[in-house]
Amino acid sequence: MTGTRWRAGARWRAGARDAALLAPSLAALALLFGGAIIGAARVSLVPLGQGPTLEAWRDLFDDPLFADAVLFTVRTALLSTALAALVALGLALAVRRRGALVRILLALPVPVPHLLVATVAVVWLAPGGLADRALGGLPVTPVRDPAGMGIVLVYVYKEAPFLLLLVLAALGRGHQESDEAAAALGLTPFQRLRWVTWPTVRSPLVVGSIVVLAFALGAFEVPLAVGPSNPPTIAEYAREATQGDLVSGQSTAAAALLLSAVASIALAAIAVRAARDPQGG
Amino acid sequence: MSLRFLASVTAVTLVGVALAACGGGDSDVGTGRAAGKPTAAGFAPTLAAARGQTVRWWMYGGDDKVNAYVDDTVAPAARKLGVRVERVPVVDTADAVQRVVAERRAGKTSNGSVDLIWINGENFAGGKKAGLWLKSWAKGLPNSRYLDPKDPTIRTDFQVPVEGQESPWQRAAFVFAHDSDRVRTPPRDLDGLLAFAREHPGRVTYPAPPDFTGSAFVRQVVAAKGEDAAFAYLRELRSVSYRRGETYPKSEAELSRLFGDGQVDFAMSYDPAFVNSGVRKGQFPRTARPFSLADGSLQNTSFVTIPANAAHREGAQVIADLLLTPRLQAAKADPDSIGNPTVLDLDRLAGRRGLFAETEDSKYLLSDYGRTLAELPANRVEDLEKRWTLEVLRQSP
Amino acid sequence: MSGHELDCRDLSVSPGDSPVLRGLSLTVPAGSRTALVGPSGAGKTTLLRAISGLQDIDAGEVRLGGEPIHARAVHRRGIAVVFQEPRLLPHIDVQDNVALALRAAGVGRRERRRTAAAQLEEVGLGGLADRRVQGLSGGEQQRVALARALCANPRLLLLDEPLTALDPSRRAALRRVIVELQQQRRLTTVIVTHDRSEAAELGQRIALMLEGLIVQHGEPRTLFERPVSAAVARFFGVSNLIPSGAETLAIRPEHVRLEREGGRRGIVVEAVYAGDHVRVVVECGGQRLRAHVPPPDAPRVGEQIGVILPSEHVWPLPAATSRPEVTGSSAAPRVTL
Amino acid sequence: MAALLASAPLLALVVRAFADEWRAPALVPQQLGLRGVQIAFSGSSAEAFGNSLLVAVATAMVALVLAWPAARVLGERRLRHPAPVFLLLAMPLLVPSYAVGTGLTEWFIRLGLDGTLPALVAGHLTFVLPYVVLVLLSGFGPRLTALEEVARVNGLSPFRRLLWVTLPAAAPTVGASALIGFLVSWSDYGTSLALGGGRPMLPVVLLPFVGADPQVAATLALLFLAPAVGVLAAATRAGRMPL
Repeated sequence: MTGTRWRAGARWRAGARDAALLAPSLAALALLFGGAIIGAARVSLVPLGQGPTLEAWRDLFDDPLFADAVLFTVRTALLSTALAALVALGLALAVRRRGALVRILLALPVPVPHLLVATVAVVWLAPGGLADRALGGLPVTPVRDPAGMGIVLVYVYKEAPFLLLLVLAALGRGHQESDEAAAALGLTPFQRLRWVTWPTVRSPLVVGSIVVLAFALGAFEVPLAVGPSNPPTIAEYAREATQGDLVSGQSTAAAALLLSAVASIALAAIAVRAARDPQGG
Repeated sequence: MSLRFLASVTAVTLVGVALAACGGGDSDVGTGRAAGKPTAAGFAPTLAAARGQTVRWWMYGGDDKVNAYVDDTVAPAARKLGVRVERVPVVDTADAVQRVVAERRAGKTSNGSVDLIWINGENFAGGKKAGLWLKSWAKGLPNSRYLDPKDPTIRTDFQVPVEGQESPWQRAAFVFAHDSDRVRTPPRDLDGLLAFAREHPGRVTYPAPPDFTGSAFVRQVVAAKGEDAAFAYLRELRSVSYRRGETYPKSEAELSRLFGDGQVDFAMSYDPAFVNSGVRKGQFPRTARPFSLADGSLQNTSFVTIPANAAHREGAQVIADLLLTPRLQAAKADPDSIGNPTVLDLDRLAGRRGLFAETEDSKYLLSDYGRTLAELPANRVEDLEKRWTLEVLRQSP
Repeated sequence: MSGHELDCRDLSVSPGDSPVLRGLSLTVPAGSRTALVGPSGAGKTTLLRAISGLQDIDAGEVRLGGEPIHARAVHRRGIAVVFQEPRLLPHIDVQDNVALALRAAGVGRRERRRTAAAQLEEVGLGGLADRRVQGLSGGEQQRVALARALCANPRLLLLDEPLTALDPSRRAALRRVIVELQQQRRLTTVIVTHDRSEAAELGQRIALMLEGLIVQHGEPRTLFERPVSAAVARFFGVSNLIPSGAETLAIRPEHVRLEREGGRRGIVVEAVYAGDHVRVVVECGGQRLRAHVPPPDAPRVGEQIGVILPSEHVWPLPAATSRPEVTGSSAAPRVTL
Repeated sequence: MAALLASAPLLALVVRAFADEWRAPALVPQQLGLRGVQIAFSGSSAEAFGNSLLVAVATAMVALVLAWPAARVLGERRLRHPAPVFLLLAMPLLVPSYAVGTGLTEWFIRLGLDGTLPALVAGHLTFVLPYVVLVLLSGFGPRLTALEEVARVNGLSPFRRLLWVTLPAAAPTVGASALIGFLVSWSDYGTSLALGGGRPMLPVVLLPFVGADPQVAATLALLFLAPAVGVLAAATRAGRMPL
């Protein structure tokens, strides 16, 4: 009797201790992030010098350009993420037994800010850029391409190495052993890929892809540098709104950004559910 | 606030005009007609209060020559007056205005972090409407006596009365560029430009509004042809323009790069000296030349304004006044510097007119911009941009 | 179901540049069980990996049931391997792990489950089919790994120190399971171990591997009592190597008899109680001889005692062994009998 | 090959930085020169470099301290329902940084914090903290717990345990998470502009030149890459993957 009570007490104490350990970072995040969201919501609902109004939200939903922007943003973001994940997976399988040098070279784009990668993309791929000069003409022009190929290209170049690192990290832990065991049992390379490698990398790949997707949905630097002039991405739309009308523009921008944030979080929740274990196998 | 004011008033009554001589490093400041509206004595308290202040001047930061002018010419002159200038580079003037709006929203009515903004057009008009700017200060600047108060581009900004809420410092005129090696005679007017584009499909484009320059190009067409005719013209231009009008450069800088790399035949800018700086940056070929269209050129002035909550409003006024001194205006007009025409009225300069003598002649600068097209009212700008997006850009094939 | 003969000929393998197998040959008759023993670093695991195809070979050939298989991909060799660590897939449950090979072969789900359940029963894990792998103990996991290997219905079963990570009682139990199942199925099996007595229990035959070569392959008793070299003798615990003229005589310590009277007289210099026997060292004519005697009969240190070497247990090592670098480092006491 | 493909584009930046004139169709610059360097090092760039460095280092350090206990709990999988915690952690990563900057500015102005270094550190923390926690937690787990138990039974005080056992054992992940944190802060434009109140920060100084002046942009970009490349090179020398 006292034993169970003691155990319950111990469990409670351990829980309280864990909560205390989590508290500093979670409190800091809740404060900063929550404050930011509340602040953005306030901006969207209360334009400068006016009372609360839903005008900004109404404007947003009435604007055909915003609908274009949402479609375009979702399409490029999904495509970028899927391609980056595929490239990362392919590279991971190709270099998993290679040395540190190859890995470091492949990881090089990871610490490079997006803006710089976009700048470099312009230097190389724009009409009149280095590739154009070297080849005497490009078969396709990804920079400012109306389909957004330039955006996709930059994101794949930038994010595939990031996902590659996650995948390689997952493959480092006992994967080779499991793979050998499966091979010895008579699994073909393709079966091993499906039943051994894929389950190992699925969680980190999905979690990483969510981060990539969310970033691609919300960033404006890359579309600004290589995206088409129409349609804009959501973040670009927001930025342009703030450059238009001073008072209502900020509210419209905040509303657009909030909507994109909610969409990202919803997508992430769906993806995590699909991947089951967010902590990784 | 009131304390500081009291202190400066006391300083003035004690030392009187002697203080004006303190600013004597630059003899333009504080001298002048005692009888006119802006007087040295009237400005003396401001000068006194400005001493020791650091003015944070938020301005577009992508032009090295403008940056160098502020850092190497304005800042040393200001230092002699006891004022430090700190440039805050922004990508777009709207970023600076947003900052002021955020402070207003947060109820910060004094000690704001923006002291001075390089501004004009919609940004100024929007801020004026929202009451963001310090009122009536520009009229009191001693050097404003060199301005022509009847000049519409000085009196109004995109047809919005300035009312002393901003002070001019740069001239803007819409100018095109061509490579004289490639296109010997540039188009005469807008119709000529369209004809050229038809003859050379894919060689003409302009930045997409709401880029400042692209928006100005659209206004240039609207001012020359009337709104509906202008949009018919732009739709016609679309099908023969660069990449069949599917996409446009996002900024003037991008158009300049395309022009420099020979991808299109014309560049354009609201900065009359842009060919000069393009060649200097190595971005344009040395054979690049400016030209204007016979339909006329949009012209306006760009200003500096002081937010009502600026922490260093006196220092900011001193800088605004400094920018109007003939010496600094002349230095700015030098093609080796910004190469920007002065905002001052040369007829009012008397003896100092000679400062501007040698700046007239450069193959990279136009001496005449043709007929002046007045800027449209600021509140029409956003509507035009929106209409362009919907009718020209979005309807692309 | 019955196994095939494994035949390795002149295998040379150099994983990571330095040679580990140097022309090794080994034949395991169909349906038999060979325990592969040797000290750490001898190349036992490398040999298993070469046979299974996880390690490329530089030269030589591997035949299974007469067919050369060394050029085949790992999964086409019909070999199953149980590793030192269980290597189970963490994301699927126990029965799916067991039935992995069946799934690879395209066997239907129902059939897979049935076979896996039967196989789990055989390794003594009847009720655990639906459990997650992480919850199992080390011994249970290793049994699952064994069941998984058997489920593949291999032509050859390779076990790489499958018992090392287990405690003694689980070890014995799993050992019994392995032997029983092997006998039932007459599966050709190679079991790697570094423990000589475990090898004796597990293997119908033992192959001793030293420095990349099989130095002796035969029935356990032969290796224990009739070693072909001093090195083999030492590995199997023949601690008495007595030079005698041109040859060396070997006798196991448990065959050395100590008598209160008679025999060659010597002084007991060491007597250590080791549970089931007492290890006694007798100094005898300048030689040290080791004997294992039952605890009740153990002499005391300092006691004078007689040593008898029964001639039927004295084994003259063949002269001029093939591995001088092994025999050359002899530290055997010099005895003149 | 793929590795070369990944690194080659960046090398063009070096050439671009030292090309005073490089117009199409020339494959090599028409004229090399130091115009970019001169302009990049004039004005407030040096101050911006210092400010950015200071803020990034401070942010990474604060984030490490805050993240450490949380990463422990999560890394050792002590929670029965970790999903909500992970969701909260991930949220700032899922939201446009531009939105966070916009939303925070007003509060910081109200508190009178805007334009100060602590404000910048706090703003950057919104994005840096989640990254640091998520990277750091991979360093904790049974292996580290086992080592700490060894230290414990050997009578090391908690402080010495941390200093002699935990930190050295977790060093690679601590290093990696600090690096990630540093880089996220180092390259953040949105919050630096929104909360900086005009304080020069490197991304803010750099952005206007991107597009407008490729040479200056490339020069500043190289400056911008310097710490990242430095850390990567040091890690390579130490023979360890930092990421």
